[in-house]
Amino acid sequence: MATEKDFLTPVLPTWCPGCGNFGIWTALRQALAELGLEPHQVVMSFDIGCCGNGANWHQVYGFHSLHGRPLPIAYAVKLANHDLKVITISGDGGGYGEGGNHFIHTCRGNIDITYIIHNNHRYSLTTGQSSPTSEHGAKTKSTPDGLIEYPFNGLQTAITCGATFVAQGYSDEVVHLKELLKKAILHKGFSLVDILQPCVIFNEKNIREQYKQKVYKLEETDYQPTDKITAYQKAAETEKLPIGILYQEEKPSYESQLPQLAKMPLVKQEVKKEDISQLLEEFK
Amino acid sequence: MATEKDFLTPVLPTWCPGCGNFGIWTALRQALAELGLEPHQVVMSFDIGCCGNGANWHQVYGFHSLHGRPLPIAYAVKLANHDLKVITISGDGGGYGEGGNHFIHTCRGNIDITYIIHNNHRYSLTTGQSSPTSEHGAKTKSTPDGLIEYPFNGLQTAITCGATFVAQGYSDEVVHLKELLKKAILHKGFSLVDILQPCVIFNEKNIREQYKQKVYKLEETDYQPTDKITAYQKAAETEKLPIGILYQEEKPSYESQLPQLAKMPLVKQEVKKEDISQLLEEFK
Amino acid sequence: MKTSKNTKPSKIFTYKIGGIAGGGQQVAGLIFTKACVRGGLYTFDSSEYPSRIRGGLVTYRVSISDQPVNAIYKTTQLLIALNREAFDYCLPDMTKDGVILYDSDKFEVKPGETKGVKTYPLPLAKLATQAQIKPIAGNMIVTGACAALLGYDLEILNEVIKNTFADKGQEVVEMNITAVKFGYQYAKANFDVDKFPYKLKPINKNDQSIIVTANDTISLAAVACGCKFFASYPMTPASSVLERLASWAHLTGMVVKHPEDEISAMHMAIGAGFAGVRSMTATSGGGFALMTEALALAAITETPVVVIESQRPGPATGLPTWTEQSDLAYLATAAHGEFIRVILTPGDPWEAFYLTTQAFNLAEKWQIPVFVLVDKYISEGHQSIDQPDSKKFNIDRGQLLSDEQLAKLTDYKRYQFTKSGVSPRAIPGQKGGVYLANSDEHEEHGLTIEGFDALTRIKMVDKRAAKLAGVLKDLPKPKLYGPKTAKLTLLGWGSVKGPVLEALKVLDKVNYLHFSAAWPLDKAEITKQLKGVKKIVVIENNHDGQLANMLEQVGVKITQRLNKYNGAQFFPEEIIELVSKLK
Amino acid sequence: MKTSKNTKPSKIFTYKIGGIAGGGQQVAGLIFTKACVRGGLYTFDSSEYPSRIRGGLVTYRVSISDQPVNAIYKTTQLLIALNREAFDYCLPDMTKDGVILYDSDKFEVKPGETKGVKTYPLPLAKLATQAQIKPIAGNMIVTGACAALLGYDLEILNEVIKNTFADKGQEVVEMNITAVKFGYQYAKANFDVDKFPYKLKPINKNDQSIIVTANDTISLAAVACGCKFFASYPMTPASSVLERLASWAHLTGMVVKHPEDEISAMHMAIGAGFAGVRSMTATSGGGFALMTEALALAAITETPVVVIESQRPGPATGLPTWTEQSDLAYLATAAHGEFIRVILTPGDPWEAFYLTTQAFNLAEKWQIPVFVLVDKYISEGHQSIDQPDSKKFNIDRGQLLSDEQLAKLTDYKRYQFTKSGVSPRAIPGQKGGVYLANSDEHEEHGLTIEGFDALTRIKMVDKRAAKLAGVLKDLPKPKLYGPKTAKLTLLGWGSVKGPVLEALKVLDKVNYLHFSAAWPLDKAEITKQLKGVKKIVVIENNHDGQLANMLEQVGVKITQRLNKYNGAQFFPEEIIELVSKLK
Ligand SMILES: Cc1ncc(C[n+]2csc(CCOP(=O)(O)OP(=O)(O)O)c2C)c(N)n1
Ligand SMILES: Cc1ncc(C[n+]2csc(CCOP(=O)(O)OP(=O)(O)O)c2C)c(N)n1
Ligand code: SF4
Ligand code: SF4
Ligand SMILES: [Mg+2]
Ligand SMILES: [Mg+2]
Repeated sequence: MATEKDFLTPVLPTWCPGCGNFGIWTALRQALAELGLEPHQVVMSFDIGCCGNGANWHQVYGFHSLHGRPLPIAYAVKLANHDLKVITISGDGGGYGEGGNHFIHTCRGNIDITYIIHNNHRYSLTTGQSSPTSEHGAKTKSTPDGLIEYPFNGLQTAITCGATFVAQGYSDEVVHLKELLKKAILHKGFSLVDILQPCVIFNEKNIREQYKQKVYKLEETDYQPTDKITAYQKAAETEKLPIGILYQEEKPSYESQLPQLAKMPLVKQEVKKEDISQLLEEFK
Repeated sequence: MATEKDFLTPVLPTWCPGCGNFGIWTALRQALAELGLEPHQVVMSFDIGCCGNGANWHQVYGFHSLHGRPLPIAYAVKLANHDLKVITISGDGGGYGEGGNHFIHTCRGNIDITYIIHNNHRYSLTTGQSSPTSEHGAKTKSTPDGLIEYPFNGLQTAITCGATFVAQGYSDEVVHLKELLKKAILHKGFSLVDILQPCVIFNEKNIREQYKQKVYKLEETDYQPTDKITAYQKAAETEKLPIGILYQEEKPSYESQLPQLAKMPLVKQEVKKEDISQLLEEFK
Repeated sequence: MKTSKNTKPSKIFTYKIGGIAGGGQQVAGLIFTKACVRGGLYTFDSSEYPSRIRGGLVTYRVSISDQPVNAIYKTTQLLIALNREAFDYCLPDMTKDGVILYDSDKFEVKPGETKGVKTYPLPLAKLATQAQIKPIAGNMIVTGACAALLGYDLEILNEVIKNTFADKGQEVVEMNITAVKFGYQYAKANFDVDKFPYKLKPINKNDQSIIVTANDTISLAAVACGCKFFASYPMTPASSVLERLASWAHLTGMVVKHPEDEISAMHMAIGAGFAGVRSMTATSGGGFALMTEALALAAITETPVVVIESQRPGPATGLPTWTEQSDLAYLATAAHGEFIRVILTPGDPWEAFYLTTQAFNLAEKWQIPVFVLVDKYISEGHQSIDQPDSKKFNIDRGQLLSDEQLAKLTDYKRYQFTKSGVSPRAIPGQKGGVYLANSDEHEEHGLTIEGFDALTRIKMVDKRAAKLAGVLKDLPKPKLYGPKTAKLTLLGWGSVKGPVLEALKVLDKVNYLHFSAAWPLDKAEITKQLKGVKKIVVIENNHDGQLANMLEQVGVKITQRLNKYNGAQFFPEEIIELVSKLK
Repeated sequence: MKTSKNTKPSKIFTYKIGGIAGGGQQVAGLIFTKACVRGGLYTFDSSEYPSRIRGGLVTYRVSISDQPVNAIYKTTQLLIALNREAFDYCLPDMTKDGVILYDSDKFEVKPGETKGVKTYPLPLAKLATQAQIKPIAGNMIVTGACAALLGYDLEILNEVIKNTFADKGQEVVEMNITAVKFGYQYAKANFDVDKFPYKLKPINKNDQSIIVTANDTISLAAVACGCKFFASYPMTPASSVLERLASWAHLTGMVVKHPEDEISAMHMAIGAGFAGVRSMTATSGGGFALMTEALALAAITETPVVVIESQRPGPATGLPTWTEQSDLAYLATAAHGEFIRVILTPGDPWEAFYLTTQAFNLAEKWQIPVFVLVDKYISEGHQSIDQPDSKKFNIDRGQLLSDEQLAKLTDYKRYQFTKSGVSPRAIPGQKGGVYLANSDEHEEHGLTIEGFDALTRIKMVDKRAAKLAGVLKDLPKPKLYGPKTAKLTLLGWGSVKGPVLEALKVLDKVNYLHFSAAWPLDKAEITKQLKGVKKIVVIENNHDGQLANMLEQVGVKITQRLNKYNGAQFFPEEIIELVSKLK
């Protein structure tokens, strides 16, 4: 059986020392190993960003796609071969900004993909512009006079658009995050795990203290992730930051509703000349 | 003062007889006239679709843009000249499908635009494919085996993303709609008016009866459009369909927060050679 | 299929029906067309319609012959004008000895208006009441009247009606048959049918030919050669590919997805290609504009993908329901950075079938994006053709590693440097094949490199570019139609083929070099083919002369360019006239 | 500004510092550069860095001369290697009699490793402790040591330090001054400074020159010529335009918007242009791919818009922090349908300033989209230049109707057919000017037409195409540098200009024809300019030879192509070598 080390490539991470991405990386590798998966059984698609640079040190079938576009890649991979575990990595910029449209519409179909957002509230790889999740008033390179917009709430939007598993994680709570990711990956349907991820370069200097004070575990409360409206309200919290599953629901996944896939995955169907004579009748 | 007739061009509508778009058109022209606006004081940007074809019979400064893109056009027009009333027309396909990303992010900034969705739950101009608001299971040209996705809820999404005026209208309730549009246009900030619009070609044959039975006016209930969560829940109703303002909130609009615009609109500022000597100091 | 044999021109008969949208012209027209084909005749049709759902002028035109016909003709022998607008618009194309039937319940034709062309009134509303049929079947009265004029076999027509309306129930079938019969008898009784100089006779009973558009044959080809994934966002004139494939999905097992936008559609097609499934998307130029970024992604990750692009007149929304060939130059250099892509440019439904099967082979063999570039004229116009022959194409998936081959490798390099530029693929899920498909420039495993590693960058660019030599060898060569030597050679691509082939039937000492693959161009091959050619005339359905520009770049000396950009395709007659002046 | 005067080569001194990202090389380097410029010298710099935020190799290189310098040189006289990676990477460029300073607290240099190049250890951590400064100021110790080697004036250096760190407080300023002094003295005491053959002397006190990138001058130009709206989504190497303009917004009154994606950015720029405001967007090739559809929208609605595109090596994400000239062919035919666009291709920051002001004029005068196409090399490399002169550009807003003019018109036609192709504009808000900007093909008022109205379609295409003649007249002509007649003429566009101009200082009987506007090409003008030219060598920082291909299309016979596509720009030395072989 594969261990978390088997999910490592020879490449060393290029993330800054102390970057929150390390915690996510570790949690994910451990989750994959503990789920008994082998590297070749997993496809991960990656955004462009600091988060996406991770494509180089995840030993799985990887697709380092374009900024904002890893979700439709993952969607098709799952439809092409639903035997694979499919995971997508985006940043708050790529996932909610450039790729926002794919996000809201992928939620609607409940395709069995796990969508992980490395949410550092900034465009970090492009050196610190504001992102959709930046706080109102944020002074960033692209908004030196303060951001006018209010932040985009990915959790609430996912709930609204039909995601069946919606969770918040924190990159420094690695064990908690690992368990969360395992549940997300096991969930049959579209799962969003939006992870609070300190960026030691472009976030406020005391970002980790802030998170330490604010983050609490939903499992340690009597919260039940079963009601949409309750979850929606929970997802609005910013004074305190709940981590864990905010909402979960059983619903048929997209690919499970396609009779085309009932017998076997598309990719296992032999590519050969198909008889089209029945179709030709239509044109006579 | 201009009358509703002044908002007519010489072109006769090319909509099908009985199309719900006629009601919207009438209500809007009346609203503009009753607000005392002149055609040259109004800019409307239009999507591509049956709804967008209306660009040819609205006598205002019009911009018939691309499919899914009238919102960023409108955004910039408002920033360039905030003295203008700016209104955007989209379909459910263009507004929530192709243009979904602009929608969610335009809500966040509260720019003073009125966004009107001609929601006929279909891609009508392209002859009847499913749209983001089509019902689950809908058999359409692009989903003959039934649509797997669940419908996108524009009202809930707008509330979630920060729109400060969120309303549902019905194209056959012309007087009600006219009043609704007047309020939306007067609202200082981003207003969404999502209008149930029967398509006599691609909707179910009895669509008008369905709406007749389901639609009710919020003004005739004791509903107050002031609480987000209440509004969010109201927006989920599908058995009965509330029309009227679901949510309204006072918040500074985007353009009102730009000191650049405090003195006068950008377009009124003379285009001349500007002194850059102060900026040059930075490079010495 | 028998295309132009450059025999003496066979007789062509062109029939056009025009009226308000929703008036059933297209249905009536297609029924008549089918009846002709069932009788062993050949047809080519085309519709004109506005970008709206009801109202506005809609026309249907079909050219019919006892020989294969490759285009619609301008000159009309029989016109059915269902309203005044149609009458005015279509009148100029009437031949002197033709006939116009018009709905005299809708409008009157003033004496002298037709400059001698014979007209017969057909008071459709009244006749429908008389015949006791619903007004909607009025178009079948028209069809019956036409059959009478042309002397065409009612039996065959009734058979087609039975097939067409079978699923609407016996009552509808009977009403339509009644209508046809009524129209037939009315015409016999009231028109001077014998004087009408154009007659159509069934040649033989033909239940083999199909009446198809290029969109139809593209869809059929995708199914036939094992494409199992199709994602597409609707856009005229490409939408019918989505609709066909979706409607067949329960039979074919293809997964057909209509996603939120074209960006998603293209990335999905790429994602499925990466995952090892033959995949395709379809759109028009404006939709492709949104796919442009992803084209570069397919290129650098070397992922096979097939893109159907059906052109319409631009820029922007332009004339969305009309035709033009104005996206070739765009596709040839579309997207940032430099890479190989292939643009196949079929000229008719038949060619579209085979080139689509070839597109999948090229995409997989060379691990590149491949376009099939068509346009509204052939995407929506029908031609009667033989059924495609599954022996005439093959399936070549290129270099795919088996599980056994992978098991033997200790260090699998997905992007291994090779002479051909192609490196064997592993498919996600295969043990031992784990790799990174990377939009960043990468080394042989797919891992990101920086410019510090300049040598690898150069080698990777060279590797991808090296495919060109092999690709050129695999591409269909420009094909010469008409006499080997000629005074004047026409050059064209895509849908100009049909009208040009028709014109060649008349034009003496003129031949035509057809580019079934307009990109990349093979300078050596073209130079060889054009050796000794005196006059080179490039004919294109666009303003700029896009192929002409590209040919000049490879050194071709062009004598003349013929361009049409009014939203319609060329007519054979126009070509004959234009070329005659040049000879 | 004094660019190459083809005088005898002045002495060039090149200094390079390399180490781990975040090590402050760029800051230290730029301070030294500033000190040189303050002393009347001329500089050109460039950085190499990976697509990550910390770690990895980062280098800074500057070439310095007492004459204007237009490029960085490869041959390095002084190298500061802060780690082993930098040492290994930079060593090959060292000149024999140069010197390498290396951080001996980080790594050791083995004897013989440098093949004779002198090395001096600089144990930075230890020295910092000794000097009682924070390790972060270690780079200033380096700078001091360099000053000692070069014999450069410490006064000027200290002045620059004061300015640079002023806003960080007196303490930081003093620490850095201490560090410089310490490094200076350390070098004097421990290195054989007198033996170092390269010395830099201030010529005069210069507080007028600015040290700028093309992105800087583009931003300055936009402000200077009244651009009031800028929308842009960050993308290397274009991002600094967004950042500059945003940081100036409170001074300039420009509205600067960072929207959700590039699609939005481009539509916003178009929307503002429609509303009558000079507007601009900036992106790199991948971002522009998302704007492609909107380019066609600007064209058909005849809305002025300026697009800055800064290239990086593709395809797709490619090498995001490196340089290439590989988007020209793409932009020249980008988007569906056919229409005119202009591509201005400045070669340096100075040219970028004036061409940007011209871009706005061209966009408004001809009501078309205009690109300013640059690349990472000049977008991020600094050159010392004179301050731009506001007398050297003008503002031309083209045909805008006044309220009075509009009041006199009874039937305003926004898209009136005119000979020039340009129709006078009304601006939303103006009474009497109401019209429809329409992405559908339209008649003169902007109202949608269908293909049935073929004549209007043709006239509208012709109207838009008619602008070409006037546009060509307005474009900057290709400019000849070097001797009037030559044995060999180099042709190029954009950023190859700098290294070529440097090479011309050495190359005999070679001249250079620079295309400041690479599209559209003026065949007549080019033919005239190239008359009698014997050898035409097209030099481009790409693989395909994109300008070369375009020139072939207009009939230019190209003798040779020089292409570089490893992620770096050309060095003058490379050009000298390559061209010498060809002569
Ligand atoms: C189409 C396109 N636009 C812009 C970019 C430049 N870009 C690269 S990463 C990035 C943003 C990264 O932000 P985020 O997604 O939050 O990831 P992070 O770096 O913060 O992990 C941008 C704008 C790009 N690569 N492609
Ligand atoms: C980029 C692009 N993709 C696709 C199209 C084709 N298209 C035109 S209208 C339309 C959908 C219209 O649906 P909707 O927005 O709901 O408007 P409706 O016609 O229903 O009023 C589509 C897909 C297009 N014009 N541009
Ligand atoms: S810049 Fe921020 S997000 Fe990026 S690697 Fe560094 S710490 Fe992590
Ligand atoms: S198709 Fe539907 S939406 Fe379009 S004009 Fe007709 S009724 Fe209206
Ligand atoms: Mg981020
Ligand atoms: Mg709709």
